[in-house]
Amino acid sequence: AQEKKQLAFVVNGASDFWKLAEAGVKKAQDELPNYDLSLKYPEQAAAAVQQRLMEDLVAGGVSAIMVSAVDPKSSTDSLNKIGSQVPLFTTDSDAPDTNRIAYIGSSNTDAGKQAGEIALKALPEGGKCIGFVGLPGADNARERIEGMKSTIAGSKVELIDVRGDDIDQTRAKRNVEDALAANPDIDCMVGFYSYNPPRIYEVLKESGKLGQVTVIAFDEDPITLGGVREGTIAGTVVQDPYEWGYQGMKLMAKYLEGDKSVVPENKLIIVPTKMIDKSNVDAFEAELKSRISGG
Amino acid sequence: MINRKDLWLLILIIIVGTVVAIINPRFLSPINLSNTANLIGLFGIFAVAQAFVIISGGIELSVGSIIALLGVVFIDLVASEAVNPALAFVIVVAIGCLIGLLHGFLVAKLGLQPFVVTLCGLLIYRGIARYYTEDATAGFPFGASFPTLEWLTAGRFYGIPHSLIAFIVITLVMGVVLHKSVFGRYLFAVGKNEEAARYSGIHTARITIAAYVICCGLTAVAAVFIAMYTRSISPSSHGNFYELYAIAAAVLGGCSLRGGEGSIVGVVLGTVLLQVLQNLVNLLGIPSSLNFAVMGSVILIGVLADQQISRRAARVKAPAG
Amino acid sequence: MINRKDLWLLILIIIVGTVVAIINPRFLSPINLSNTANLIGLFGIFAVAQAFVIISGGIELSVGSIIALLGVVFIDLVASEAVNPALAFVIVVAIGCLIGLLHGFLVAKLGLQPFVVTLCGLLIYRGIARYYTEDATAGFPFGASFPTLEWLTAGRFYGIPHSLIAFIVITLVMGVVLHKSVFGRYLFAVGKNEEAARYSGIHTARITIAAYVICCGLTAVAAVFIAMYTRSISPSSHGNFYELYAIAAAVLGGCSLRGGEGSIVGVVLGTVLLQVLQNLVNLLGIPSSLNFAVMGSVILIGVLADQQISRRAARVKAPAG
Amino acid sequence: MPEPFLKMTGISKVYPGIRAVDDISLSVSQGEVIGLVGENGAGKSTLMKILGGVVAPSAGSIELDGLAMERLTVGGSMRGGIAFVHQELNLFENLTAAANIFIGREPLKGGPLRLIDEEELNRRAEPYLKQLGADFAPETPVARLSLAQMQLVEIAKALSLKARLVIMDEPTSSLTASETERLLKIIARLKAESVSVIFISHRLAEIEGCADRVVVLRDGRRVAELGKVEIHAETMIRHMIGRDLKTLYRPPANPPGESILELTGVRTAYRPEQSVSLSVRRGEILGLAGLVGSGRTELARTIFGLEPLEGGSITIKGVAAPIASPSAAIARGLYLVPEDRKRSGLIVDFPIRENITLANLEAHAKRGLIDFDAEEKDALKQRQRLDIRSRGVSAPASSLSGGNQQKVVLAKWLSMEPQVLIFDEPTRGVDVGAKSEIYRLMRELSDHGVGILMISSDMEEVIGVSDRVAVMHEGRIAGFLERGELSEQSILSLAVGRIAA
Ligand SMILES: Nc1ncnc2c1ncn2[C@@H]1O[C@H](COP(=O)(O)OP(=O)(O)OP(=O)(O)O)[C@@H](O)[C@H]1O
Ligand SMILES: Nc1ncnc2c1ncn2[C@@H]1O[C@H](COP(=O)(O)OP(=O)(O)OP(=O)(O)O)[C@@H](O)[C@H]1O
Ligand SMILES: [Mg+2]
Ligand SMILES: [Mg+2]
Repeated sequence: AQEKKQLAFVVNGASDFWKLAEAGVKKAQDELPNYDLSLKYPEQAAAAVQQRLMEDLVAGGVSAIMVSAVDPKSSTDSLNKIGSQVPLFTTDSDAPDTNRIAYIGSSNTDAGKQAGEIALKALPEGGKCIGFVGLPGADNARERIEGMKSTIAGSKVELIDVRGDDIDQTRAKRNVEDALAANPDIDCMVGFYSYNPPRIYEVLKESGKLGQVTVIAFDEDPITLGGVREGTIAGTVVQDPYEWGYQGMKLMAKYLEGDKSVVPENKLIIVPTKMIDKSNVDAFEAELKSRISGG
Repeated sequence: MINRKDLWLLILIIIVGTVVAIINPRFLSPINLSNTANLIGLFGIFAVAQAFVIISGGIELSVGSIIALLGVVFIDLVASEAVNPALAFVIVVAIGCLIGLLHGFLVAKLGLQPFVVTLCGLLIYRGIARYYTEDATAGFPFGASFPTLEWLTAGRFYGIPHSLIAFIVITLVMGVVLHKSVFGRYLFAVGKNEEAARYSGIHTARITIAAYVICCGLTAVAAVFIAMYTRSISPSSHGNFYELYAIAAAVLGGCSLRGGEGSIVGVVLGTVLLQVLQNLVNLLGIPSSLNFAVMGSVILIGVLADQQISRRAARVKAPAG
Repeated sequence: MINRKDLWLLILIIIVGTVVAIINPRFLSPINLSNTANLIGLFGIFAVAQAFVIISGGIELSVGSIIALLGVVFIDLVASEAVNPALAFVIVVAIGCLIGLLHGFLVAKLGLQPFVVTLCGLLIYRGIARYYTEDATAGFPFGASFPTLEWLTAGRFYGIPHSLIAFIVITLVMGVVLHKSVFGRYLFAVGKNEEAARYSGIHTARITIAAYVICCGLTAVAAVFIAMYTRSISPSSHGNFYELYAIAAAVLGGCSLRGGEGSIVGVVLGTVLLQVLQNLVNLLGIPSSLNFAVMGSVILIGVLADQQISRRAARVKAPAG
Repeated sequence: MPEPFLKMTGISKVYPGIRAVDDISLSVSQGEVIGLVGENGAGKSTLMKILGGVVAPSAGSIELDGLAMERLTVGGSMRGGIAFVHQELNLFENLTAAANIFIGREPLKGGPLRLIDEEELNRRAEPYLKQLGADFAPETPVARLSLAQMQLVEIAKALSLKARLVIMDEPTSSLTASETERLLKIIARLKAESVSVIFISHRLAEIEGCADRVVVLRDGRRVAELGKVEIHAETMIRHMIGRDLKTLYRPPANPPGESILELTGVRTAYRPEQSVSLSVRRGEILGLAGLVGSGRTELARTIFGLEPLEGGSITIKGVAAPIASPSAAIARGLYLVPEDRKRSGLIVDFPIRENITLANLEAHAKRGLIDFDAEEKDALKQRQRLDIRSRGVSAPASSLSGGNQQKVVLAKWLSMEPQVLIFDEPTRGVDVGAKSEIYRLMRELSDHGVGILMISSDMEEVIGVSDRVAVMHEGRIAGFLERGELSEQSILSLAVGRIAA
């Protein structure tokens, strides 16, 4: 097995989100029998840990790496270092200033804008929103928040505060409880990380406010999708990591085989984000299921 | 029963509470009090558990990892509906006790340092939890409902969360065990001076092991309550740093990490203070990035003031005596 | 100079290294060795720092937060080009020493428990770092280049990373300080029996404070190297759990958390073992979710084996003695 | 007598609830040896700690070389030429003997680097250990030394200070006759070199042997000063306890009964190549004498189940008893009063009450819960029975004087029903009054049929108290001596390895 070329998909930390990418990678593996594809989690979501992981992969003889950099903006040099040794692709969040071959992924700013659209639609009278997120300073959170703010700017919908929880679910839930206690008349809640909407959903349910407060979600947690179907969550914005994994792996293989034409002029392969609401949630969930079960 | 140190902690809590209530009267709203009480219950159970090990002269660093691992196991058992929730609860607590037995054995019989044993536990149990779930979040599917289980663990009785009730019951029982029972006395003796305890015919190893079993067993109970609170567990982050909460609560409450000192009342008050601080950050709209800083500062100020007051008290008392 | 415990650790490292090299010969490739050496340098500096506090009978839990805070400060100072990197380095190390001074003062003069003081430090410094950056990642802007600084901190000399060279120099100096100097002798004395040290006319408070100053000062040095390695710092996660690494390395290397015991050689070997283990998980393609579990298991097995061997040795030696 | 260089005037020290030192004045002149005696808790150590700068006085003044001050600091005291052998050991177990002796005064090399010159350190330490007759090298880690050997290190440390006043607070409490002899010679030499000594001991013969004058304390007050010619044990005792002490030692009421503890070929982990056989009879006090390090403590620990039995057998009341742990020993009615009370005998931070009931707590409990009233009552009873000087039984044991602490350890066992009692240095640091109390208690117990094995390094005690003596030498029994054959000479010749004729 050692003779097969190895392709690695390095993610930025352990989360369910990457389970879908893993399914995509698996699918690609079926179609690429001459390669060894793997998806690697750094044991912590820290730039240093991820960098170490990539260095070890290169030392271990990997042929190409696709990475969701923990911190693309300021990891230019370390990414360049990896990129100078093996072909490097970025995903999830781009690092345009590096020597990466191409970026394949979505735009968090666009996703935020879509969430803003959901909010405008669900709150025609306007209203006050409060957001919940794991790490408010992280790039993906910032871009989503900024995207949303840019859409609702000028309307009567307002994002008054965003509470962070350091990816601690207990605190995530407590934040929602406290927000509700401090602002009993809040109109809308936004969950920016995948686990935030379910926590919002539960607190609203327990306090009997489900349906009264508009919930806007990101990502495809089963509870989120359930809430969307039920109508208690106005809508959710989903990315498509499955395609990132699937298309990304195929792209890397082609590239290694010498086909440079797969990389477009601007080096960007954007997989658009989708708005899921009551109308299309069933179809989306069916697709998800079949992908995860490897169908 | 309440000693000077505990009294001071109580005063500190009242001061902090009053200040918060003045700035934002919603602090005293029933819903907020109920929410805070719920979290006091959740965190209090494993803080009391930690106190037992600390009094024995040890430390239990794997609390957060145990909460993650056992939470995952519990949700998995219940969600798959393979076993009845009551049985699942028993299984999880039994695993907790086994973990405690193992830690106690390594510390008391093989003579390893508690810090090392439980640090390894911290690493290993989280690793197992992550491997077991393949790093995926464990949770109940949408709409899954276990009414009795949910009512028992996350329900409220006239606004009093059941987690708080469980905590109070556990605290009362453990208070008697610690302060009134032969075992409790032996535990303090072992923590203070293990050699002298052995010379007095106390089975020191057994006492130490029992402390770890109690600690990990109660932590397992807390793991179930916490799992039912979040209803989903991402194994890589669930419970991270909870050991520090537990140790901070115990130490705030007068436990000495040198062993042999501490009281249940103190630990309870320590837990209350930490949760009130968390609540304060959210209610006063302090940036969440400052959450930790606020907590750290108040603990430090509290401990410092306590220290200074007790020094002065000792000085005033001396000539009079 | 090398004692039995250290020797055993060395053997363990060689065994683990050999096994890994057999399974994946790339373990011994120059690039991999060089990478691992680099990380040994980075982590070793603050592990050695930690040893000083542990030998004094204390503990320093704020290592990770100091690394985050000072890393942010350093990058900020340099990236804004307001100050020359050398000056920035001096400033950062001075802040580190001040932090150490504060911790030492609180512990030695005001009599607070080291665990409490440094736990509060852990919370507060991270909070400040996060507030200061508004939770945003601190990093150099694109194209920013500080050739001398980069060469000094992240460069390599015939494949030998400068961080390793810095680590070796620091280790040698600190080894002399700890094992050959009067200060080192007093440090061991204070750690073992503070009261007796006081009766012997040793300024115990000064020694304790010095231990914290050395610890935090060296940690500041490590913070700069680590910042230049990652070149970006997300203040909420940078350095998380590094205190546990440092303590694990020190304890693996024979430091006792009861104070008064430990050796520099041991701490160095402890650091090497931890880094080789990290490397192993990545090289052998072990699922990264198991990374922690592997590390925990090896530490536990290592400590256990050491314990058993030394027990047997003691029994064999007795009749001869 | 030359002018005193040190004067303490009106010194008092108040602890919560007690005046440990009450308006005491004391001056010290060059080259005099002052004996300081008094019951346990009379305030001797406290007064000396004030002199050593360890404790700050509540009132009074200290004048050193004409310079008056309110208190001394440790450093100030050392600079003033005062060396202190503390009653409780203050050594660093992680350092070598030599490092302990010169702690704080290491010979340096390397100029500004302030490195320790280890060779010089060991070279300097050697003569001090030698002159005390220590049988271990300066490089030996203190962790490996026995209590007596540690005490030698402590004394060597004080001697090496080259002070003009050496305070020795019960330096001989765990030394045997030969080391004590040597120490008394050293004191004589110090005196000849114009060094002053304050010597505290409960072995009044030692005081008789070396003191120029004796100061007697009682209840924190200075009650008498005896000149050279007045120094007799009886006089000192009279002033110490305020009455005459008739007899210290009492003969047994009945002849000894059957053997109750039988050791046959017992091998200890420390010296498995040697074996010990002896029997303790009902109603008898068997003394176990020997030199420092002869293995008596090790034997006691093995019998009590603290160390593995490497061979041989132990029978109690004729029944073979596999004793695997202290609790097994206790269950068989075999108790041990250890030699190091601070480390093994007491939990010093616990109240007196809890220390007394610790080994017998289950008897004061119902269904696992402690009956606090019964506990208090029993503790008060024991306190009265042994005359433990304390305010109630709630004070921590650490607040008691050494002798009273020892009584608390005894109280722990006497509240139960012993069959065999092993005493390891039962009167270490105990005043004559209490000593006579403890001997009376031992005799009372043995008259009630308890078998007693008494390890002691105090020759007077061995000869006075024992009905029979076994002498150990290097891990084996060198011989037995019947009551009639007991003399310092006969014991010593067995102890140094000369086989009994
Ligand atoms: N730290 C303390 N706190 C409270 N009381 C104390 C303390 N130290 C000593 N005492 C009390 O002071 C009194 C004098 O004690 P001290 O140790 O000086 O007696 P001593 O004469 O040395 O007795 P011994 O011969 O037993 O050593 C005792 O009653 C003791 O209980
Ligand atoms: N842990 C140990 N390691 C090495 N040697 C030891 C240890 N414990 C005791 N020894 C040695 O064993 C010998 C016997 O010690 P033990 O304490 O039994 O003697 P002893 O007759 O009771 O004398 P002492 O009067 O000192 O109590 C001593 O020489 C001591 O140095
Ligand atoms: Mg005394
Ligand atoms: Mg002995």
